[in-house]
Amino acid sequence: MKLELVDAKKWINLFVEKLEKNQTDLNELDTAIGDGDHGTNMKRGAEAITAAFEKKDPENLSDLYKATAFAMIQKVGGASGPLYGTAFLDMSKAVKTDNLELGDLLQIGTDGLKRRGESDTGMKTMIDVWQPVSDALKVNKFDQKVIDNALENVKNLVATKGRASYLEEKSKGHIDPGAQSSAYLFESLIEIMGA
Amino acid sequence: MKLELVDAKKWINLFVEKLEKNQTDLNELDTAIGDGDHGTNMKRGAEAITAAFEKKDPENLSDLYKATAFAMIQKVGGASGPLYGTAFLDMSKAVKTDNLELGDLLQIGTDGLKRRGESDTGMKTMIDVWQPVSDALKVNKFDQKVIDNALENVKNLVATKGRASYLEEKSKGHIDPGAQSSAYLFESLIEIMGA
Amino acid sequence: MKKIINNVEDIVPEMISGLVRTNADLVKQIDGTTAVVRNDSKFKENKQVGIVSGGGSGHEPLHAGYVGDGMLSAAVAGEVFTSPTPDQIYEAISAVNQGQGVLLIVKNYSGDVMNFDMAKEMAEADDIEIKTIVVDDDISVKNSEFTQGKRGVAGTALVEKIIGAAARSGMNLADLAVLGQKVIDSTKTIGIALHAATVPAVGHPGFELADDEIEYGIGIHNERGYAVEKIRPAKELANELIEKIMNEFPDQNGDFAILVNGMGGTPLMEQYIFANDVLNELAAKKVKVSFSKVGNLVTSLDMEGISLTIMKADSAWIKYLNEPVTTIAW
Amino acid sequence: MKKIINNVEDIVPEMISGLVRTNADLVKQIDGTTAVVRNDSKFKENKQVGIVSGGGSGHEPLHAGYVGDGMLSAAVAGEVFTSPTPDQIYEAISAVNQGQGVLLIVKNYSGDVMNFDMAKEMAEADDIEIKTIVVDDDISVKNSEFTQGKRGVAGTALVEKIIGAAARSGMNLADLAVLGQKVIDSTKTIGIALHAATVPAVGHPGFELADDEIEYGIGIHNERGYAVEKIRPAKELANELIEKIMNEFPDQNGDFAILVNGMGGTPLMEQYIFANDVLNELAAKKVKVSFSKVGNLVTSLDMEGISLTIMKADSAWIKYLNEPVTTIAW
Ligand SMILES: Nc1ncnc2c1ncn2[C@@H]1O[C@H](COP(=O)(O)OP(=O)(O)O)[C@@H](O)[C@H]1O
Ligand SMILES: Nc1ncnc2c1ncn2[C@@H]1O[C@H](COP(=O)(O)OP(=O)(O)O)[C@@H](O)[C@H]1O
Ligand SMILES: [Mg+2]
Ligand SMILES: [Mg+2]
Ligand SMILES: [Mg+2]
Ligand SMILES: [Mg+2]
Repeated sequence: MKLELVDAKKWINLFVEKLEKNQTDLNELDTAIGDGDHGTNMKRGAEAITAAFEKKDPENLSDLYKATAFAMIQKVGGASGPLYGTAFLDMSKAVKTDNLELGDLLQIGTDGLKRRGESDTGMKTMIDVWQPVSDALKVNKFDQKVIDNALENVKNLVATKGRASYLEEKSKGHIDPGAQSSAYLFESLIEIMGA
Repeated sequence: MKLELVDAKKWINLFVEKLEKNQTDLNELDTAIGDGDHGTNMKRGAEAITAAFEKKDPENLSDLYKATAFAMIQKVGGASGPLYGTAFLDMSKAVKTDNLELGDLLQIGTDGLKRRGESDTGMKTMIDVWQPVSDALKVNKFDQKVIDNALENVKNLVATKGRASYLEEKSKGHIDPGAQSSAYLFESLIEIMGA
Repeated sequence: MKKIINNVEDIVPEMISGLVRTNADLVKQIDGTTAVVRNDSKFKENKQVGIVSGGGSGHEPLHAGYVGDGMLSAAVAGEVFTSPTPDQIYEAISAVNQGQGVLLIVKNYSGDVMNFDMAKEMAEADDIEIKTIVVDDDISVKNSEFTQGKRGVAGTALVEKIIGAAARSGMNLADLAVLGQKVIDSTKTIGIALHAATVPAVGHPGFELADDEIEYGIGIHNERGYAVEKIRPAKELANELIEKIMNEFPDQNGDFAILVNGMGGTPLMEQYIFANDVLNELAAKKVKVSFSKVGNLVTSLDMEGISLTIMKADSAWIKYLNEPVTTIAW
Repeated sequence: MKKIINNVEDIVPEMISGLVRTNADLVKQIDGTTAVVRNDSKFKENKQVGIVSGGGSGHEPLHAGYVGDGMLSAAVAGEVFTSPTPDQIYEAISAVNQGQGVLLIVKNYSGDVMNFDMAKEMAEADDIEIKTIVVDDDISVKNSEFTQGKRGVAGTALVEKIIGAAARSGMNLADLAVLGQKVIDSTKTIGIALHAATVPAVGHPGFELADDEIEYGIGIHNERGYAVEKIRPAKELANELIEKIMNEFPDQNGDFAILVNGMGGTPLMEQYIFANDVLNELAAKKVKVSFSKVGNLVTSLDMEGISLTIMKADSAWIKYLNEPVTTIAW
């Protein structure tokens, strides 16, 4: 399945809504195994995305993802800013000429995360949500369960990248904040796909 | 009545004991309306007096009061060091040639306090204990009641000297720490006189 | 109480030892005392009036942090919140006297005043000429001839800076005392606390404030202030303190100097935010700020809080405030 | 949570505004950013390699407090505990480049590394030569090729001092990067916390410790450490940290530099007591301390705690560490 401009815009807007609603929860997750700012960071990104869309309504998919990427890169900072920013920037470049199947598009985003973060699955980061979601989409088996399983899996991992890695074994048992914000991204996608 | 060397030594030693026992209580009184160190200060003075007596057992009244004064001046600091120090130094000078009636002796000490502190009765300080005790001794009416009344009176005063004066009206209702340590001094005297 | 200390009785000597050992090029300890005296090469070469200050410990970097070329000649540290004893002060006076007399900078507390007075009498017996200035910048306390008067608080650092620079420039003792009094008369401070300090020997905070309360007008020894109120945004706090302080200056033309001072437990971040609000409000009032300083200059152990000092300064004082010094902490 | 702030979102811009307005002779803000750049007269005259650092706010005086002659050329402040964005870093790089390239001093956090990397790519597109050194002095975290590696903490201040002095002396970019890496490899830090910091947007401390507990091995962003234990006397704490750190140095001859760093809520008094114990223990171990520094250099908001940094230094580095600088806070 491919996402066209109207739905993709709804997708990002839903994501923005969820980020604004869950700032405190994301901060608390990050307080437990990080530095307590992931919710504040993503909220700042969400506001920047809204502002960008208001300033100039994206006219095509590539612009939409690019505006999302730039908002993240320029206003978020921290680890999540360059990560989300790179994922969406790579996705923006990929749809410049032709739209892509969602699974392939998100794989490009996931690869962007891996490149920027010098990281991979199993390190207890947002990648552990992006990769299974991309995989599931590729075989048309994407639903809430995929996200739930991914989060459950992330919870049991020991972090080796990002701030939570300093906790070593003690990072186990906590949901990674970036994984959770990515879960919001893909729950928004389910809502769009269902509709 | 006059105090001779043996009893005077017992007097000061008893005072020292009380100071060591009541450090925390004096600190708490000072925490309420001052800076929380009067107990620690007097404890340091008490230890210095003991050390001085051990180093050289005072051979006459004047030496006894002088050693007490020097211990206070050199080891206490704060307001109480120079105050107690001056009182005992003046008392030491006064008994250099002849011993004095206790009421007259303590009046000399009280006058020393007033001079050093540029203060007088009614300002919610140790003077409000020294002066009534001196007065009572002069007319042979000194007992625990005099001390209790003095403390009760001090409690109701508004401080105009010392740290408690910054509290203005709010200093009312609290016992002045220096008044309490002076009460220990004169309760020690009662114990000696009774014996 | 959690503190990084050993025995409570050893706090001051160990602190002074740590300070002099990590700054041996600048200061040295006077044997057998907790007094600290200049140890830089210029000290013996350039003769000047000696400047000695001191007081209870717990206000670091005051005073030892201000010993050095262009500021204090020596500083005497008493026990925590307790004036040092006369013999220690006397030693410091003797160590810095270069024949041109010594000025004592004393904060207005009965203990400090009395102990410095006794030390002065001792030094005068050695024919050392001594003058004393008593800093009483805290306007949260009412003044009166019949009371202890106002306290000396954060403004002391500014007084020490100006006097230190003037002394280095060669000003004589009598003129320094006159200048010092003028500076003190032009210096006004108020502080607020979010959380009281814990005196180590006491083991608990000097007073309790609710989670949303602050105390206005506190002293630097946990002395309570004039009002407890709900905390408000930094800019409202700044406006409130400015209002109170500027009332004390009938003439608001000309140069002013400001000091935003952290009480020990308040991060620099908050001090700069507060300073920004202070500058906004003073600009709105058309007050000309010609010198400003922000930091933990005169603290109160681990107290969380801040104080604002405003000084009506003439241009010579601004120059003295700006002159470079070689101290640990200015 | 009680803090002297206005809106949580305005903390960083207001803090930077307060800092530059109270230090206008030293630094200025780059328009539209929270980056701070040298504003002293020497800056334009003496051309040198630009030195840029930065990171999340909440560690003041790091980094803006170290901008000035002999230390950083510019510092970029992110949100609280959040790396600044690439465009801000890029602006700072552009502002300080004098044709001899720019060295980036980055603390080892994934956010900082990524954002500085992106800024580097942007600046390289302008043909500015860029090198990066990544400080990772916190030995409380295990290192491995497969993990994030060690964190950059208080040692960063010493790295900035040495690199800043070397850059002022005319060292070129390539040599500065080599020197920086050598210094980093020789710098080891561990910190302890008595009380966690409160991130303003979170509103409560990052973790809770009982009244008699401390946490060993904390980071400067409330990252928890490797052990929670009962508090002990300062000298035992010092010995424990020294033990851990000195294990990292196979060769214990020659010069060492130390930094006793307060985390923001710990009074100088305790820092000096701890420093005294550190010097005692190092003397007992016959370690030669040729440079020492004590103070709130790299903080963590209002965290109560302390860190110890030990650097095996050669004599040139000691000279660099001792050279005078004109900054707000060194
Ligand atoms: N190297 C990395 N690779 C992939 N994801 C990472 C990496 N480092 C951090 N992350 C993700 O970023 C999230 C943290 O984001 P955030 O809290 O906003 O930034 P910071 O860690 O700088 O405070 C983590 O929960 C994790 O999912
Ligand atoms: N000017 C003064 N005249 C008389 N007594 C004073 C004066 N100032 C202080 N005191 C006495 O000293 C006591 C405080 O002593 P202490 O706590 O040891 O010193 P400090 O006030 O310097 O902390 C007060 O309770 C009061 O009795
Ligand atoms: Mg975070
Ligand atoms: Mg007291
Ligand atoms: Mg006291
Ligand atoms: Mg962060």
